[in-house]
Order: sequence, then C-alpha cells, then structure tokens
Amino acid sequence: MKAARVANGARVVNGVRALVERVRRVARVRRDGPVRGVPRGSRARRGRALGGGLLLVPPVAAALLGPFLAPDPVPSDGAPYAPDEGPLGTDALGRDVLALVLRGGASALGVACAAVALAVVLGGALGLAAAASRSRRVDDLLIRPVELLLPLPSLLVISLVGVGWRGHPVAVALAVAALNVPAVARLLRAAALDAASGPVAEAMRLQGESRARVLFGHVGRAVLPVAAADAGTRVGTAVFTVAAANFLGLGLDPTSPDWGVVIAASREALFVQPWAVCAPTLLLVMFTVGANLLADGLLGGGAVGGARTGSGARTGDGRTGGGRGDGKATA
Amino acid sequence: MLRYTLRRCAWTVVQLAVLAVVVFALTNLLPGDAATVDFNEQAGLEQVAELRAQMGLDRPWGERLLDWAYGVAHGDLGTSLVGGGPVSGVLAASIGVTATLAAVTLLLLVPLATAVGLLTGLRAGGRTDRAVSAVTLTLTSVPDFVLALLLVAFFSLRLGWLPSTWVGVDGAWWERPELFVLPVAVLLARTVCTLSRQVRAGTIAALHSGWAVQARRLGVPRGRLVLRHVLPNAAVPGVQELARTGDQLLGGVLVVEAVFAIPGTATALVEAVQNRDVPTVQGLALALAAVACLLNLGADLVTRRLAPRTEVLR
Amino acid sequence: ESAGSSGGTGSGGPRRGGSLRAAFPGAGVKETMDPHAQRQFVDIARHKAVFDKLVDLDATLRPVPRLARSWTSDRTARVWRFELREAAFHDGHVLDADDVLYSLSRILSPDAADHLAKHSLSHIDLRESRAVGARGVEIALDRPDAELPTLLAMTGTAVVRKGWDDPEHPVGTGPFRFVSFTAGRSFTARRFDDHWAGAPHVDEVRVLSADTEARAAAVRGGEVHYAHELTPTFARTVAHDSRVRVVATKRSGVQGFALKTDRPPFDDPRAALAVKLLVDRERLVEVVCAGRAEVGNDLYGKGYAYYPSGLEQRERDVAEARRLLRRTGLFNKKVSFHTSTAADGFAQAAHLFTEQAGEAGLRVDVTNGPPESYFTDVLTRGTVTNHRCGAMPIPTYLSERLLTDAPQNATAWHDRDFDASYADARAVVDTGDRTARYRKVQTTLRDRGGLVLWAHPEWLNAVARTLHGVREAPPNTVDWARFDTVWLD
Amino acid sequence: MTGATGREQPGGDGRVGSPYGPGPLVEVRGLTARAGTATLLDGVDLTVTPGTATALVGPSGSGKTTAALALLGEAAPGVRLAGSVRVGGVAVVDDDGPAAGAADVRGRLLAYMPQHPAHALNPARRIGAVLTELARLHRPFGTGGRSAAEAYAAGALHTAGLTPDPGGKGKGMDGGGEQGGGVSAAEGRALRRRFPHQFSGGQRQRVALAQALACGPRVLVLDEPSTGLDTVARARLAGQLNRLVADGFGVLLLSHDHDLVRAVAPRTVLLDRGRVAATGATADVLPPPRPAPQRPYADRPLPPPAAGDTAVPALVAHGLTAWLRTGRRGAVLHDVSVTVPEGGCVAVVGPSGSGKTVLARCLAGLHERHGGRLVLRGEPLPVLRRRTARQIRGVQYVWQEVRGSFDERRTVLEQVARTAVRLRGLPAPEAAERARRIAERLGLTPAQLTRYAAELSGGELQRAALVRALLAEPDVLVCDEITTALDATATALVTAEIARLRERGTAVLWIGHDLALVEELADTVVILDAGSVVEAGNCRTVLASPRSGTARLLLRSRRLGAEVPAVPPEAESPEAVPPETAPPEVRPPSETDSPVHREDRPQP
Ligand SMILES: Nc1ncnc2c1ncn2[C@@H]1O[C@H](COP(=O)(O)OP(=O)(O)OP(=O)(O)O)[C@@H](O)[C@H]1O
Ligand SMILES: Nc1ncnc2c1ncn2[C@@H]1O[C@H](COP(=O)(O)OP(=O)(O)OP(=O)(O)O)[C@@H](O)[C@H]1O
Ligand SMILES: [Mg+2]
Ligand SMILES: [Mg+2]
Repeated sequence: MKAARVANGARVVNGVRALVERVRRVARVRRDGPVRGVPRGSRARRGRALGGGLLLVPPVAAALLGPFLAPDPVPSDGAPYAPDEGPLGTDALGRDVLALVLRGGASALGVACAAVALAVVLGGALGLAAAASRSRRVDDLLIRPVELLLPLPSLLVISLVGVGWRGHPVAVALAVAALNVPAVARLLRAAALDAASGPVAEAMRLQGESRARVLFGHVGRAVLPVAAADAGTRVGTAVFTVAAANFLGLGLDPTSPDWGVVIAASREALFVQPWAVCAPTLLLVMFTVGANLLADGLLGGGAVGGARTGSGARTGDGRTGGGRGDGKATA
Repeated sequence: MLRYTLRRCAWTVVQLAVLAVVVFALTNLLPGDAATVDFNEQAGLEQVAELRAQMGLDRPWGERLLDWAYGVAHGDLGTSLVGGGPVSGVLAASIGVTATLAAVTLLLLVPLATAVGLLTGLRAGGRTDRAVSAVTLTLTSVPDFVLALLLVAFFSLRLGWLPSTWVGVDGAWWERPELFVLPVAVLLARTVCTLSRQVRAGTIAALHSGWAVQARRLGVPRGRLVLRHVLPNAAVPGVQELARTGDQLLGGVLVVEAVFAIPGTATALVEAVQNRDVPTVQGLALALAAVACLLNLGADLVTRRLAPRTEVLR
Repeated sequence: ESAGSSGGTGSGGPRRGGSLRAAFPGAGVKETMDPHAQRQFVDIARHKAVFDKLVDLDATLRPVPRLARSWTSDRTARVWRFELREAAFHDGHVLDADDVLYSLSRILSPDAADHLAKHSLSHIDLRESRAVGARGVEIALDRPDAELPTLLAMTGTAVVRKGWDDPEHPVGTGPFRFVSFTAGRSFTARRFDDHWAGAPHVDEVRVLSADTEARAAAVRGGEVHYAHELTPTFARTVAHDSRVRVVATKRSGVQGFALKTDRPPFDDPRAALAVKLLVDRERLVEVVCAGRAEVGNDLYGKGYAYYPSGLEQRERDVAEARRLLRRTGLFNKKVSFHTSTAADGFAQAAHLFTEQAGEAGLRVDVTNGPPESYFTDVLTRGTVTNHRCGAMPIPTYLSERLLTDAPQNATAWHDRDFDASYADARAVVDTGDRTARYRKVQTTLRDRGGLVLWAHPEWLNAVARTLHGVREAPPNTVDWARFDTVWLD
Repeated sequence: MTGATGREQPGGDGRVGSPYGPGPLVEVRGLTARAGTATLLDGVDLTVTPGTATALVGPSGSGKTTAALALLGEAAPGVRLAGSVRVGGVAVVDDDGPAAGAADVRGRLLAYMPQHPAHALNPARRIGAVLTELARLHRPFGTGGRSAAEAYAAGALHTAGLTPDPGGKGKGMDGGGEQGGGVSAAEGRALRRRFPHQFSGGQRQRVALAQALACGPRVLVLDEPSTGLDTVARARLAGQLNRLVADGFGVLLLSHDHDLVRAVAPRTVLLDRGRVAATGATADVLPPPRPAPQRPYADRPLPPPAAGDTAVPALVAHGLTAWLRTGRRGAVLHDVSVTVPEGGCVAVVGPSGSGKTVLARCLAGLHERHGGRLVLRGEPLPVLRRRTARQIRGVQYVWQEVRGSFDERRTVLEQVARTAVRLRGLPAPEAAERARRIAERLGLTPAQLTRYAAELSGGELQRAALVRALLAEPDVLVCDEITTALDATATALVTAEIARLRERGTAVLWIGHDLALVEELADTVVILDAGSVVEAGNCRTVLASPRSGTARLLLRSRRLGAEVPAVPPEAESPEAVPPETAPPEVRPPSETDSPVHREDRPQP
C-alpha cells in the first residue's frame, strides 16, 4: 500500500500529493484503532471543516448564483422599508432585500476576498522571502519599503479612497490590500523566521531545491495555520471596511447592492425593517465564520506526523494530549 | 539589542518623514480644497477663490510642504485651515479620550485575547474551541456599527443601564467610567478575535513542539506549561498582531466615536480629511503614525526576545 | 415641586428652571461663535441664543420685528429707517444705532471672506447710512430694494455690540448669556434675565454637536431634550416611543433636480420640460422623503409669501415626455447626473430618477461626487444635479440661485430678461404689484427654467416628552431653534 | 557557588530510605507496543531499582526509545501500548494503554532525557530559568525559595558537566587565567542566561541532562546521553552517573556505547527486535570489550589517491574564521585551515563546543559569517546561496542533530529522494529507487523509508540523512557525528559505505568523538579547540603520540569501561598537563573546574 502510495504520489504536484497523503494518513490512523484521542481529534477536525463548509454554502451560493437569479438593477418598486413586502421586505428605496442580497454578494465577497488574497499573496511572498533571505540587506530591502506603509493610519487611507475615488470597488480592493500587505508581510515574516532558518530549510537548500520551493513548500506550509487564521479574520474586516466607509459618510454610492453598503445604508431601519440589515449581515457572518472554520479544519493544528520528540503527544488534529495520559488523569 | 534598538529608532524617523510626504500628496490628490469645502452650499465661486487666496492655498504645493516641514522640525504642527487654531490644539483636545479608550481596550484585550487564544488552542478541535471560536468570529463578523446600535438599543434604551452616547459630556469624562463600557465592548468585540486566533494558532504549533512535550515529561503541570513555556512562543504572531491592532483599534475607534459621539482623534482626522484641512490631516496622521511606529518597535523588540534564535540570522 | 403631568404639551403652563440640552448636526472645528461667519444650523442655533437680529422671519417667511420695532422706506425703497427697541446687551450696554451700523460694517468688511450676508447686503451704502436720534437707524442703498427687511433677517446678520470683534467672548442682546463653547462639541449659555422679550424659562441651554446616529440615540436615551434634523426612518422608529415625539414642520424647503440650462441638451426648454414631465413626483416623495413631504410643482416656497397660487400641479406624462425627447433628439441619449451623499436622499433620488428617465427613454449616467464640496462642484459640473434648499423668502431664493450673477446658480440660468424683470419687481414698493411681478418671474421659470422641484419635505425634529413649547417652524425662521420660549417639566 | 549547592546537589538529599522501600521503583511486565501490524515491543520485562544503574541496549531500531517512553506512559503517534508498567507503585501503563497515574509520576519519580535534545529545549527561554523552574516544581525549597532553587539549578548544570565556554563570547580558552580557580559566579550566571541556540550540540545534550537532574527524580531515564560528548566529557559523565547511583538514584541507561554501559551499569537488558534477548550482569550480556577496534576498512589497502599529502585536494579551507554575529563579532573559529584530498578522509576532533559543527557548516556554505577562502577542486567556493547546482552537489553535509533536519510533513523517502532529482536530474521514480538501494545497504528497509521522520528511531533517521547526502554523489561529504545513535553493526555498515565512497574518489570530512572509529577511517586528523586548530597531521601519528594538550586529554579518556571506572581527578586537572608539552595551552572546557570531585559531593 505504501509503495503504491509513493509511486502514485511522485506523479502529482507536491502540494496535492501532500494533501492526499494527509487525508490518507488520517484515515489510516483512524483505521488503526482504538487509541484514545486520535479518532476523536480527526473527527472533531472533520466536523469543523464540515460545519465550516455548510456555513459557507448560503453566502457563496448567493454570491455566485445570485446575479443570475436577481434582476440588475434591482427595481425600486415597493414602499421603503416595508417589512412585509417580499420575503425579506424592502430597503430604503423600496427594493426587494432578497434581490439585493442576491445581487450584492459578488461585489462584497469579491472585493474582500480579492483584497485579502492580494494582500496575503503579496505580503506572504514578501514576508516569506524576507524571512528566508540569509542576508540582512535583502531582508531590509524587501521589508523596509513595505514597513513604510505600516504606520499609515488605515482609516486615513480608507477615507482618502472613499473621498477621492468614490469607493470604486477596484480602488477599495487595492486600498484594503495595500493596507494589509505590510501587516501580513510582517506577521508571516515573524512566523516564518524560525522555519526559514531551521535545519529543514537548510537541508532543502543543500539538496538544490529552488528558493521558491523552500519558501512555499516548506516555510509556507509551516506558517500556513498562522496565515490562515490571519486571513480569515481579515476577510471579515475587509468586507466591513467598505461598510464602515459608508457608515462614516465617506461617499460611497449608497444605492449599490453591495452587502456592506446595504448594511450601512439600512442601519437606521434596524428596528423598523430588521431584515434589510440582518440578512446581509447574517450572510457575511456565515461567510467569515464558515471560511475560518473550514480553514481550521483543513489545516488543523499542524502536521499529522509529529516530531518524534513529541511522541505520544500528537494526535490527528494535533492535540497534545501528553495527552492521553493527562487526558485520563483529568477526565 | 541596543544596536538593534537604535537602528530601529532611526528607521522609524525615516518612516515618519516619508509618511508625511505621502500623506501630504494623498491629501492634495483629493478633489476639492479647504476653500471649496468651507463654502459648500453657501457661496459662489468668487467667494471661494477669495477664501482660497486667504488660506494661502494658491501657493505651489512644494512651498507649502516645505513650510510645514520647517514648522514640524521646530515643533510646530501648523495651523488648521478651517478652525484657524493650532493643529497641536486639535490634537491635544482630542487625543486624551482616544488614548484612554484605546488604552482601556488594550488593557482588557491582551489578557482576554490571550486567555481565549490559549483556551481554544489547548482544546483545538474540541467543543469549547468550536463554541468559543464561533462566538468570537461572529463578533468580528458583525459590523461594529450594527453591534454598537444593538448594544445601545438593549443596554441604554431598553434597560437604561448605560448612557447611549457621549453627547453633552464635557470634560470630566474620566470621572464617568460608565461612559466607556459600551464603546470598549464594541472595540473588544472587533479585536479579540483577530488576536486570540493568532494566539490560538501559535499555541497549537507550540504545543506540538518537542520542548513542550519534554516539559510535560518533566512533570511541568499543564497550567504552568501553558503560561511559562507555550505562551512565550505562541505569542510571537500575537505580538505582531497586537502592534497592528493598535491601528485596527483606531479604525474601530472611529466608528465607535461616530456612534457614541465621542470627541476623539479619529473623528478629528476624518473631519479634517473631509474639510481638506491639510495641516490638520498631516499633524494628526503624523501623531498617529508615530504611535503606530512605536507599537511596531515594541513588537519587534518583544519578538526578538521571544524568538532569540533570529538574532543569529539577522 | 408639583407633579407635572407629562401628558400634553400645554400641561400646566410654562415652568421655570432646568437645563435644556439640544443636539444639532455638528461641523467640528468649522463651528464658530462669530455670528457673521455662521455656516451651519448648529451655529445659527447658538447665535440665536446669544444674539438677536433686527428682523426675523415668520413661518411664511415674512419679516417680523425683533430688535427693530418697525421699519419704513422712502418711496423708491432706497432709504430705509428702522426704529430700535430698548434692548440691553449682556454687558449692560443698551442697544443703539451705532451698534447696528457697526454690525453692518463688520458684515460688509472687505477682508472677511467668510461673512455670508456680505453678498446679499452688498448694496448697502454705509457712508450714507446714519443714526437718527437714539433709537433710529437710517440705511441707505445703492439701488432700490423693497426686500431689505427680509435680507436683514437672513443668516449672518446678527447685531453685535459696537467695537466687538472677539468670537471667543460673544456679547449680544439674546435671551441667553454666553458661558462656554468648544467647537464641534458643546456650547453652554445661561438665562439672561433682562432680555427685551422677557426672560427665558429654562435656566441654561446647551447646544451640542452630534452626528445623526448619536442624535437619534441621545434623544431616545434621554441625554438630550431636543434633536435637530432627523430622518423619516427615525420618525417611524419612535412612532410608539413614550419618551420622544417628533415635531414635523411642513414645507420647510425644497428637494429637486437642477438641469444645466446653459449647455445642451437643456438649453432647449423643451428638453427641460420633458424631464419635468417624466419624473414621478409621488414616487420620489414616497421613497426619498418616506412620504413626509408635499409634492412639488417646480416652484420654490410652497406656502411662503409670494408663492404663485392657483397654478395647476404638474403631473407625470411619460408619453408627452417621450414625444418631447424625440423632438429634441434626446431620446435614448445619455445625460450625466452628478450626485453625491451630501444630503440625505440625494443618491436615492438620483437612483429613482435613472429608473424613471429610463421609462421615458432617457438614459442617465450617474456619477457620485465628493459630498464635502458638492454644492460648489455642481456650479460647474454635471448636466443634471441634485438640488435642495432650506427655507428662505422666495425673492431671496430667486436672487441667490437664479440671477445670472447669483452665487449658487446651480441651473446656470442666464437670462437677461429674467434678471431685469426680477430686479424691477424687487424695486417695487407696493406689495400687490410686487407680488404680481414675482408671480410672472416664477411662472417663466417654471415653464422654461432648469429646476425640477418635486417635493417640499417636512423638517423633522425630535423632542423629549418633558420638553414643551416647541413650535413647528421652518429652519431659519424666528420660532425655529428657539429656546427662550420652551420649558421643561 | 559550588559551596552553596552542596546540600542541594541533585540526589544529595539522601532519599534512599523513602517510602518506596528498597524494592524496584520501576517494574515493567509484559510490555508490548504495536503500530499497525508491526510489533515494536513484545513482552518486555524490566525493573529499575534505586541505587543501581540498569542498561537497555540493543541494535538501532530495537525498541529502546519506545520502551523508555512507555515508562512515562507515552507512545509515538499510532503506537499502542499494553502490558503493565508500574512506577513507585503507580500504574503508568495497563492493558488499555497509558493509565491515569502517568502524569503524577513524570518528573517527580522519573525524569527522561530524550535522544535528540535539540528539539527538547524551549527556544524562547533561558536555560537557567527553566532549570530553576523545574527545581522549584518538584522540590519544596522552603524559605530559601528562589535563590536556593537557582543554586540547585546551577548544581544540576555542573553535574551534567556544562561549564561556561568561550564560544559565544569570542575569547579563547588559551589564556586560562580566569579558569584556574573554577568558574566565577558571574560566568555561571551568564551561562544560565543563554538561550538553547547558543550552545553546541554536545552542550545542548548536557542542558537536557541538567533539566532531568534538576527535577530531582528517583529514577533517571537517559536516552543516549553520551552522543555528542567528547571523550573527556564522556568520562566525566560516567563518573557522574556512578556518583548519582551511589547517591541513591536509579538510572536506566539507553545506549549504544558499550564502554559507557560497562562503566556505569552492572545490569543490562538486551533488546532485539522488541524482545528481551537477554537480561543479566553486564559482562554476561554484552560481548567482551574489543581489545582493539575492528578495522573493516583499515585492513584493506588504501586506495592510491588517499595517500596523504600527494593527493589532489578536493576541498581546501584556507584561514577560515567564523563569527556568530554581524559585524564580525563573536568569533567561534580562528584561522582554521583544512585540506581534504580526493578520496581521502580527514577527521575533525575536538572537545564539545570547540567549533566542529561551525566548521562543517562553513564548508557546506550554511554558515555565511565567515572569512577565509574555500576552494573546491581548484575553484573558489562561495556560500551556499551563491553555489551552482554542481557546487552544491560537490559538498554535502550530514547534520549532527538529524531529527530537526527532516520535514514533519513529508515522508522520509520523499525528502531524501529529492537530492537525486534536483542535483542529478533523475526522474522521481528512479531517484526513489536509488534511495531505496542505498538505504538498504545501510540497513534500512524500504518500508521504514516511507514513514514520517517521527516514526523512525534515532539511528534509522541518522542513516536516512546519510542517504540524503549520498544521493548527490558528492565530491566531498561532511559527516557531523553521524554514528552517535548507531550500534556496532549499523556503524560497520556506515563505515563500509564511506569506504566505498572513497574508492570512488569522494573525499570525506569526518567529525566524531569516537577516536577508535576516527583512527579506523581517517588518514589525517585535525584537532580543534576553542575554534583553533591545535594539532593536525597523520591520523595514526597524532593518535599514537599526541603533541597538544587537547589531544592528549582526549586520548587519555578514550578507554572507558569496567577496567577504567572513572577518570581520576588528578589526571584531569590542569596542573597535570606538563606546560611544555601543551603548546597552544588548550584544555578541554570540562577541565576548567571539577565540581564533581569537590564540594559537590553530598556530605552525609
Ligand atoms: N508509528 C510507528 N509506526 C511504525 N513503526 C514505528 C513507529 N514508531 C516507531 N517505529 C519503529 O519502531 C522501532 C523501534 O523504535 P525505537 O525508537 O524504540 O528504537 P531504538 O531502539 O530507540 O533505536 P535507536 O537506537 O536507533 O534510537 C523502529 O524500527 C521504528 O522504525
Ligand atoms: N548563537 C550562539 N551564541 C553563542 N554561542 C554560540 C552560538 N552558537 C554556537 N555557539 C558556541 O559556539 C561554539 C562552537 O559550537 P559548535 O556547534 O561548532 O561546537 P561543536 O564542536 O560542534 O560541539 P559538539 O561536539 O558539542 O557538537 C560552542 O561553544 C557554542 O556554545
Ligand atoms: Mg532511540
Ligand atoms: Mg557539533
């Protein structure tokens, strides 16, 4: 079985291979039996991933399929803030909230995800590269210019973008990304320094592995949990950057169906027509919580095959249960 | 360590200088200027032009920037275009509340986020973890102004326990701690999650390491293991995040200041942007950036202590 | 300490005492205590507590006496004479003609770019103006103007003490004595017992600055007694609130669209007429004003003096609009709409306009501009823009917004004949004749001009149940933001 | 300082007459461990009694570490325990696996020193703080509180044989002035304020030992405590262990080092493939000590190019100076020159912390803060990140602390085979095939290779690391203590592989403390001390008649066994080295004080 696994694995891209490997290992550990903690851990992790996945379905479906289901622009044909017109009532312009929600997901999630993705890719690459560079000069060269942006109050930038570019989605996405890049870069650099300077990275370099592979194959994977935990919360923040800009009257178009905009624009009707605020908020909450849980579930706490020094301490989900002894003692 | 600190401090000064120029450029890129904004809806173009000349906005921008820089170098942050008062006055009048708000939040945030992060990290995958993570995540995912409105609706309007806004609070706010409850709660809800998740991730990673296991083998009890062994390592990403939280807090503070009508720096900054009051924007941005730089410096120093191995590399 | 019933407004008559807190939209450091440089409602409200004007406006925007007990003009309306009341300043000095003349000269001071009334009062000839006896002032004008009293009731015309030039320490004749002021935050004033109209009921008044959200929460939470300018949605929210009631003032301004008449396509009055016909006024009122407005008839100042009565209401006629669009070659063409979030409902109105224009075959390209400079921007930008105006006398509206050299000519209405007939009308001393001439001017504008005025919205203020005596009054009129006649339980 | 530690020396509080009585403290009955279908331990019986030392020996992969961990109620991932382990009367493992009592036993009764200590030290904490913490945890210090615990921690470090060295400070040991009267309190404190990464491999080993000692347990379980120790330190360790046993400690010694076992443990349990093959007196269980080392290679004729000075140099290091910090601060190597001829083998020997690893890392291009010249086959050799694929392939390095150099997320084979893919351009399946072939020659089964690093024993992993380097077919192979976790058989396989390499012309730089092995393998030997070369020359000549003090000291402590119980203190003391025969005036660091023989002895 193992031989087949290896032969199999050699053909696939390394990342995919590792993932498959992981899944199999979890499965194997499960099959192997009644060691307390192990199956429970992996089941919990799977539950987490599953729960996260389920939570993601409504918002993602709304964002992806919504544009095909709802008219564009959403006609303004009802009474303003009428709670009983249509399933979710209407908004300030008398538009059907359900239709708005279906229309506005793409831009809300799109801008936020694009911004965060951009920030994570750029910031991550910079941070990892800086962490992996052996010379301080390269490190400085990479990280210092980015750090210049760091003290720039994000609030100022958002207000500038709001005021200057009227909250154009691309401008907002770029601004949010630009604001996040330094933070991500620094965070990942700090988190990666250890992995990047450790003997594993050295061994890989001594095997002639390309810089990129050391960076993304090893260092990147080592900081993945940190990056994922970070990115997950950033998505939520990014979505609401738009909403907050609107809330502060920084001049975004308040008639856009973007979830964040709808929330901000309808907030005064929170007690008159709660759905106008709650429906998009709920979807956003589902999205952020779901994405984070899914990431947690997929990434777990770390690798399955733990350090030998940690023998006995590792279980499938990376719970330490020096675990098993302790667990019993405390149980 | 000293060399490192000095180097970082010098760098901070460079950062601030570049930032001043960036902020100046950005503010000047904004459509409209202080004169147009000031006479919005009230006067015609001639009057606007007259005012513009009076404000000195018809001078070339390089000259204005140099003037300003000269002033800053001599400890003068400039004069507000709109109110006519010194920018330092605007800063002084607003910084107290904001700083207090941020400080109170940080004071509560750090232990809270650490505790939550450790708790969830230690029980990663367990029921507690899922429940607590879901709650904190939900709190971050609810826009802060919605949260603020809900809190106000419940605690102020329904129950009448807490004041709903700071409207009419003049001075002596420090004698009324109840004013801080709701704003701080909103700020915490926004930041606890971000920070605690970093601590959680760090904790999980640290718990797996050989030394954590070895410490356990040597009989270090769980509580002590977590606090003395795991936490210093788990805190590295958290500390970096915390430095950034300073800024995030500010963003949150702005919304909170708007909702609760708190006369703070964030409000002053946005207002200055809206007024195109370049000297005020620059003064405030510089002050806030200086704080952010200090936080980052602190974070770097702490990180260096917590991950001493990096010293060998850099 | 009688148990005052909080049921009705007039229960038990005025009570003395208490500290009144009123919240207004703030303007940060822009706020000023210089009554001649006032910009915002919050400024006006504060200045109103400390200062008085010679003349103020009643609910139909007609001048009513304040510090001036009465006034007369010569037959050409070039020289005006105002009789002053015996009113004391807070420092004990009694108002005299010199104070009035000083105030006028201060308003007209050439270096003060920010004195608002400077433009509208620019025809005052100070050299020819003089004191007449102890209580009389004679004001001479460059040209005839029958509307001078109205102009003296406008914003930025308060009477200050002779020689006064220190906004930090305002001294006026108003019902409250200045105590403290922090720009963007708060203002406190104490009752002035020697006020010429009688002492106010409340001991103290505090005017506070706060954003919409905060005002709404504060008045609901009982932190303020009076919250100025709230939204229809707020009114719905507190409809059943036992602690707050909404004081709605009908016809307190206008909402509309402004079409630029100096450039294609709206230099052709038929194109403008097409737009006037295609807008669905009822729908706009229902959505943008949440029904809290009267439908507009492309005329400013419904219910105000000089409003031309009896004109038939303009109704939506999509077919006719389409026909006109075709005729002017505008059908299926694009016009640009420059909107912004400068005021509540602007962007929403633009959105609805786009929909409605689409139904008639006019395509609209909406751009969203910066709110802070919107009203200055629209003087030059956009083919269609949002338009709103608070309460002011109709002649003032015409002169400030529609004359060729008017500072706020948002429709770019340049019509020499119009200017001339307006100037003629304004010089007429006889009220009846003047009214007739104004009517003609206004109907011309309605038929050919670029203003599409579709609503006269209500002005919504929220008042705590404990506050009594608050009257419905359009902003800028004498009873608006008036705290000397109100009392607290 | 030493005086203060007198009463609180680990094990010095005379707990022999404890409530546990004289019977065995640790009792293992029928312990089995299974992973999947494989049986790692099969019915192991074992007892450890206070006041005696028991050895657990066996070939690499025979289950020693697994058994030792089971004493703590622990098992590697996927490993299931059954049987009975009782420690101090508390059940630690029962038939359902680890039992609830395990947590109570750890540290207090039983302290474990892991095989790979590098992993086991918290990188963010100063070693002293952790030691003090451990000491306070398990021992009530009453009023003296903190300072007493600190003194106790210092004592533990002494006992473990760790004394301040100049490595991190950039001053040589040569002056020797300040060491004459022992270590100053300030230096001791500075030592305890160091972070784990500021130590060499052998020093870290001792820090880990000190941690186990600081707990003040009843039984010490030591997994390969002599790896990374030079002969002098090893001798001291043996002496120290004997003393601990005399003080009433129970010791379970897991080791491949038969000499150490003979010197310390009277009783031995021999494991073979998870079964107890023999139990009894050490002399009966272990094969008799080799009178002279077997020389599988030396007996064969040397290949011609290896004939010393005439050979073509494969790698030359010229005037190598290495620093730890930027700005050329913290020098650890001073002007070291080494020449490795094609097909030749140069051994680098020296006390622990003398800079061997740093030298090796300089050659591999991993340590960038160095000066001097490196020349590979006549071409200058830059640091690793500027090397071409050919140059990377040219010099390969096998890590000392091998566990850390493997990625936990990929199987060992996956990682190992990459060398051939990247450096020799082989397709992946073929690379894997070659890796399997070489591994097989080193005694590793293909099944073992497809596991994760965490699932291999120390010795297995060490050989896997060697495979990783060998796949490059390097010109120069740098081996940093690569047989420390290997039994004699496995060592023989490795040396045979080295010999095969040399026949093909590969040059080898061998770092090791096992002088017998060095003598067997190397043509030339370089002796390092405090970062400087103190002696270099033909291997046999140097080992037969050492000129430097360092070499002499190392050689003197070379033999360790029943017949040489411990190094007599006098022989170690600095005065014993005739000044004129110790040219660079170097003493091993362990020399600088002798806490063991002085006040440290508990006064009854
Ligand atoms: N999870 C696992 N699955 C399968 N085999 C395992 C697992 N963990 C360990 N092993 C095997 O168990 C055997 C015993 O390992 P152990 O570490 O106890 O050996 P050891 O005697 O300590 O060897 P060394 O002297 O090399 O350290 C090894 O062959 C190892 O490969
Ligand atoms: N980051 C550091 N800070 C301070 N000292 C350090 C640091 N890294 C290494 N050292 C010191 O450098 C010296 C040389 O270390 P090196 O690892 O080369 O020794 P070694 O000869 O390989 O020893 P061993 O046989 O124990 O492996 C040691 O004294 C060590 O304490
Ligand atoms: Mg082992
Ligand atoms: Mg070494």
